[in-house]
Amino acid sequence: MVTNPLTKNIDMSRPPLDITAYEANDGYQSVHAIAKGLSPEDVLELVKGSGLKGRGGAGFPTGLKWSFVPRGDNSPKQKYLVVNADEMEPGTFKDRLLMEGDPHLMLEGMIIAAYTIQASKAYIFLRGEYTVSEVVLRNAIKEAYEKGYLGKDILGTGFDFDIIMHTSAGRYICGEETALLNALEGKRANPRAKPPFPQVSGLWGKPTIVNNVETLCNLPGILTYGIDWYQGLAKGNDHGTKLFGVSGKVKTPGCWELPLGLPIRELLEGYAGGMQDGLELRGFLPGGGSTDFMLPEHLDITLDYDEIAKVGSRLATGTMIVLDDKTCPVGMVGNLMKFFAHESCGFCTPCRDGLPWVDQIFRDFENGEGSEKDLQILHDHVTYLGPGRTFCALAPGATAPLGSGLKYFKEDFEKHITEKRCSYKH
Amino acid sequence: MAKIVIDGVEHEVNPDNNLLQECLSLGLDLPYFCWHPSMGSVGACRQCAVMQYRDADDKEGMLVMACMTPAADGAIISIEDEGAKSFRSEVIESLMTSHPHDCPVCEEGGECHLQDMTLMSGHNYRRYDKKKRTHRNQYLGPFVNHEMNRCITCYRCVRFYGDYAGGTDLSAQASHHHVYFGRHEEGVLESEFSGNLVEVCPTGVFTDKAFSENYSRKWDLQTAPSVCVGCSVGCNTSPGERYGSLRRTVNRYNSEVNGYFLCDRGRFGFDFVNNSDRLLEPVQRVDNTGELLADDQVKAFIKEFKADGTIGIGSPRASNESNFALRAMVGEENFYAGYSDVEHESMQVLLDLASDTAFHSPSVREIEMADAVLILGEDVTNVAPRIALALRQSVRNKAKDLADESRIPQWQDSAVRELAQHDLSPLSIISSAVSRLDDVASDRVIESLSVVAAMGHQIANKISASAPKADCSAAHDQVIEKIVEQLKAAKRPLIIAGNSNGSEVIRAAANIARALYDFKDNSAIDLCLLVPEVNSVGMSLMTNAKNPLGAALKKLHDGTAKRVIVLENDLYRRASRAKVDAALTAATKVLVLDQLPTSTTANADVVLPATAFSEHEATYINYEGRAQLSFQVHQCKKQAQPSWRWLCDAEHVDDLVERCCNEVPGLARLREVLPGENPFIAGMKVPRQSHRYSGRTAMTANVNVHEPKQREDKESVMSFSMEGMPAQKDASVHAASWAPKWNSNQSISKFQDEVNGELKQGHPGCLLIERKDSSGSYFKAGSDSIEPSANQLRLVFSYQIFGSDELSARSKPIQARMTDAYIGLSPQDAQKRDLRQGDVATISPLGSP
Amino acid sequence: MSQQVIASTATKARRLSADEIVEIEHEMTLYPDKRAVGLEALKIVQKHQGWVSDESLLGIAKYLDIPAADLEGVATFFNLVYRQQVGKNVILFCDSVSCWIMGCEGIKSYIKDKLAIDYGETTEDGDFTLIPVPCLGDCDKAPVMMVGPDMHRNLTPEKIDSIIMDCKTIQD
Amino acid sequence: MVCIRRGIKAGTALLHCGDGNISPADFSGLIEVEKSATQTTSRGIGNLIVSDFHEEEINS
Repeated sequence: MVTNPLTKNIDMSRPPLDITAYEANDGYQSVHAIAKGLSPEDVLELVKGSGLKGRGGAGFPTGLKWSFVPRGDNSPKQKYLVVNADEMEPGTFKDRLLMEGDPHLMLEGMIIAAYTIQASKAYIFLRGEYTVSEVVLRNAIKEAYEKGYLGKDILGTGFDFDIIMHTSAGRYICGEETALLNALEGKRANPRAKPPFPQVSGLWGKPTIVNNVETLCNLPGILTYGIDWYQGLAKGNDHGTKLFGVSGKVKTPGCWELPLGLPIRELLEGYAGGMQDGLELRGFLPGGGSTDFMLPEHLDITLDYDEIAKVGSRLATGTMIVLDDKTCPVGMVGNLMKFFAHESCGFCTPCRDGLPWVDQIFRDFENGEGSEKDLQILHDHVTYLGPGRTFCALAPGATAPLGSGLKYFKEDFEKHITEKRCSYKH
Repeated sequence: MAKIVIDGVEHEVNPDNNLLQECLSLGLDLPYFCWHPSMGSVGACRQCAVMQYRDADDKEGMLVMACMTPAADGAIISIEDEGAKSFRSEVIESLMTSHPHDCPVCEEGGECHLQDMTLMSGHNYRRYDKKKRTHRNQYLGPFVNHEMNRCITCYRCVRFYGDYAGGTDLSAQASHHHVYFGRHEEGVLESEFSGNLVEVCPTGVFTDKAFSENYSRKWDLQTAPSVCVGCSVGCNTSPGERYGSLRRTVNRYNSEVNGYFLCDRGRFGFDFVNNSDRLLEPVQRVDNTGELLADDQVKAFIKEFKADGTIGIGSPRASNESNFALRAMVGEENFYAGYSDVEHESMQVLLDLASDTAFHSPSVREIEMADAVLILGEDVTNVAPRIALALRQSVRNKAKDLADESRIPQWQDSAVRELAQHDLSPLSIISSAVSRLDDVASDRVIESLSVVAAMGHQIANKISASAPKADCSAAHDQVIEKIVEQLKAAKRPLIIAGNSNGSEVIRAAANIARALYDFKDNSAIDLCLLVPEVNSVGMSLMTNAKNPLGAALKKLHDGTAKRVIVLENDLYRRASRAKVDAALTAATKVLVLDQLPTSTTANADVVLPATAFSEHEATYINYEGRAQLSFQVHQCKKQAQPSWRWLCDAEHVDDLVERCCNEVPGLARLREVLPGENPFIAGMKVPRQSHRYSGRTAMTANVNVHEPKQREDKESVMSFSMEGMPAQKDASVHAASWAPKWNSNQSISKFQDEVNGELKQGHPGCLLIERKDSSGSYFKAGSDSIEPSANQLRLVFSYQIFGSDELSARSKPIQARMTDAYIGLSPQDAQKRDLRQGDVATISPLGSP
Repeated sequence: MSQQVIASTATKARRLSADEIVEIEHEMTLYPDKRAVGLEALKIVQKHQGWVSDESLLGIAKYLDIPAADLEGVATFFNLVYRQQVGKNVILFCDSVSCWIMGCEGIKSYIKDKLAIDYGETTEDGDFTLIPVPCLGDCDKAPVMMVGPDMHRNLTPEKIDSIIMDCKTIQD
Repeated sequence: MVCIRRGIKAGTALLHCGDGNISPADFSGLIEVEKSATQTTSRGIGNLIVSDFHEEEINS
């Protein structure tokens, strides 16, 4: 039985499979299954039953998310599916692999999602810099139209479905679901208040579902091989496989499809080959730039949404950034703060005016001008930018590395102040 | 009503509102920036954070933004909670990191909402010692300064200018902490409501440029409740005076009329009072040199006019008191209308319709409730600008219905706009040229005036067969059908017309409203009939229908009348030059009272200086028959007096109002707008100067070092001093909005019974005209007017917001925005006459003028 | 203060080229609202002209009949819309956390010295513009950068030399 | 001063009297318009803000 549904067709040494090769390996079986007689409600039950959680970072159950979309005659006729392919979380490089490696998998997933919520139109919100993904996806879409998987009355199901490619003009905040919708509408990508949720009033005020690339890529497997197969893949209580990545000074950084529930140690020392020679693991961000630091003592925790939450961090995107003992932790957190300050959309006060202050303090620390007063201001900002205080999750995301960095690398910050320099700079 | 607990105290609140609005309505001091009573919530500034508890024993609670949280029944919140207070203080600290702290040189100082909120949040010590971001400013025209460094990025300016007022040339640009608010390139802000940026911006980014040239702090301004004399809407204003010159005008809240906003003509049109040409002494013209007259000479001259053979010409821009004083002096039969004969004829139609039970003349607030609007032949943005701003809110009623269906609270501004997108309530405009409301119009028909009227009659007939038909081409059948359906389906349809181009269109509009009245089983239909000037309605109520201006000029010309008194009126704007010249030269004695020299004062024997709107107490009646009292703000220099004081010996304006109530049937209830029998609190008057007014004793030191005796104001309930019972102690008069901890105009919520509710003191005005005549019937459809031959053109008057109003056209800032007289032509007509854009042309009237 | 009317800086709108219009018209079929087409039009114009000049921006606003101020608000919000002239080859240099750990600071200073430009600047000969960009999503091959549409991975000073050499040869 | 606007119906002329010495009462119903000897005007119509301002295509 298939154990790597997401990457079974992916071999980056060659171009992705064309549609016929894709179909030969169980490709578009789920669409045929739908054509044989799966109603939108059936598919919704299947996805709910599978226990699939969103892979974008929030980890919200996909079936539940879809169920909020108003259905039936009195619901607005036009509904939209939007693919969040704006991968810009620092240290995250999983969606690129899926899109450039096997574009049809995502398209098949999109057809399933759109059919379930009866959305006749979908926009792929692709990162502007992913030029190769754009070419590959446009080609796959053309092939899908030619084979009748897209367009009018797909395989006689009476379901019309068109896909439109939109490349982002570059802004991290577009990864936030509602800011993405504003960007798609050609407006400044400020987030929107929730409620109302996009399922009620999304793209151009119509019911909309925004799903991450990897989430959609899980759907074909669920429909083709069934829930039992899907729930058999994982070891822990989360289901299905997931793309895990490791970047930083490890021997073999990369991205692999592994079952959820795998211990972190196996990912770091097994697949990533452990630390480069002469370097010790100092700490790591398990799920990209918006997650709390974890330490070597946490290596035996399993890669599972709930397990990692227990130690105060988040699995989020599942792409780990490794900090070795020869790299300055203050510099690393400072780099993230510069990123978050620059990528703030400027809508709400704490994030817009708070993060630049934090950023400037880190620059002073790096130039040996750090002070106790500034250190206290950093601590204040960890609570000041916390959840609920800002309009969206960007700044709270920034407080994850900031808060845990201040906690776990307290002595490094003190050394920067006392020695008036960064001791790591060789 | 819902019950919520705030800091342990239970309050009754309206669950349809958010927590911030309810807290303010309860008089609690909760700071905020991006929320605005008229523009709802967006949750950007995070200043109104409060702690919300799940239930009684939830001790920890969670920070929520009061403006984005419904005041749901059973909610438990705390404003004074330490966590909430420290967060609010940190928000201020964040905002101030890029702020220049230039309060001493910033013109917002003393009425700056940021100052107020900073003190209210308790943040006082600056820890920020890094680099501050700076911006370059833009030239934005004569009305508004631009100082972007003071910006706290609360988005209020673009939300007002773009979302609320429909302006298109101001936007938020750039991102993170470099967000910039400006035009895409330097130049004049195009919206007719750009002046409101000065009051909507909570800091000193947008400040009043006209005021900058002659600046004074808010607490040093002497002010009183006043009414704008720019047009017939009657917006309430608070003009500020210092050292004898009017410095600036700000909005004065009136729940029924202007709410929180003014148009730019109202805000900047007062400057004619300071015009150097102001007439300040009585002058006699002896072969075109002017000689000063002593008091006794003036009295003697006026006595001559008391004899028979004297006629008086009133003025639609003068107060009720002055018009009535002239009428009382010359007698009702000798008191003639001050507007053109065309306007006189249309005013008779308006007055009949005003007392007809089939219609209701909607206030500006009621206009905002219309869910289907039809405008016939009137360019509302230029004739009654504030009403155009209201129409931009009425077209959003569809969005509010959609929001209700999706259970999105109406105060959640962005969510409502996002849901509705471009789905607006229907607003149709049938007129002779493109107007400034076209961008929100669902249907737009451009036709000649006679066709506009014919289409109106056609619509009326389609709604109710009893309305007379009109023959008009089938080309418009489709749009007529659509408009008919929209009006029939609407819960509160609104028909708007005006008399800037005669009364044919008004008759058509009335027929449509009457047809709707029949169709909707006799519930009064909103019919808004616009007139151009501040007291057109007031004067028309005093003028005998048989006394148009033309009759007066004829009487002077053929000698049946020897002497004429012209009250604050330039007759050359009212009748043809030939007729006026003939009448004035024929008259043996011409007495003119006015504020500024006009072509009429040039032909007068004696010119008496009349005080301007801010220099006397007066009442005016707006388009809907609402009488409003305007208090005197400051003393006028030299010998200028209110016109009524020259013309009659009434001791006090209130006595004049009494006589007017008794003698003019239409104005019987005018006395209700006066401050009432015992307006004084503990016997004290209401001060025109704030309790921080400075320099009073040294003001005239350049004249005389001794402190002058405080000026007595025997007439009014207000005093020219700081002493007395200020407004916030429930005085009967509310002039400048100030409250402890609330120096900015946001203090208005302390004077309202609830946010957006009625003022606790002060009078929203009193509707004078009783509607008791239910015998009204349909007008006959007018015959098709004369067809122009080949090179003739049908004339339509285009009224401009900057320049068409006589007095505001003499105000410096307005003059910077005025255009020259122009003749608008279609490309084909221009080509036929080989005329290019900007050429100079001569226009000649056809037929007898 | 005298009536200070700054010589009208109203720049003239540029008439869009035929093929720009063809592409914009195509975008109109994909979006129900012309505001969304405005953002697409900015990217189309940049593809043809290399950047979005004031004249181009006004040209788009006029063609699509959307307020120029709003279009400016959108154009200046995003990283990849260039409102100032850029070189023939735009270097998008990733300086996010994974690349930082793998030593992108060194590569950046190498490029700075070699091309004598810093972030946001264009070389004298107009060939290269260096712009920082957030994480380019290729972190297992850090440090990375893009030159125009092409991605360059596992950067070393030597690789920088060859990349710059290749760009120069393509041009001459 | 002539202002050509696409949004005006052919056969109709729109008169704005401004603060010059043109009195609205001097005209009614029908008028004739001819090119006149060039007198200069002070402000011109630069301040006029209308959406249908007819920009002439300066052909030659």
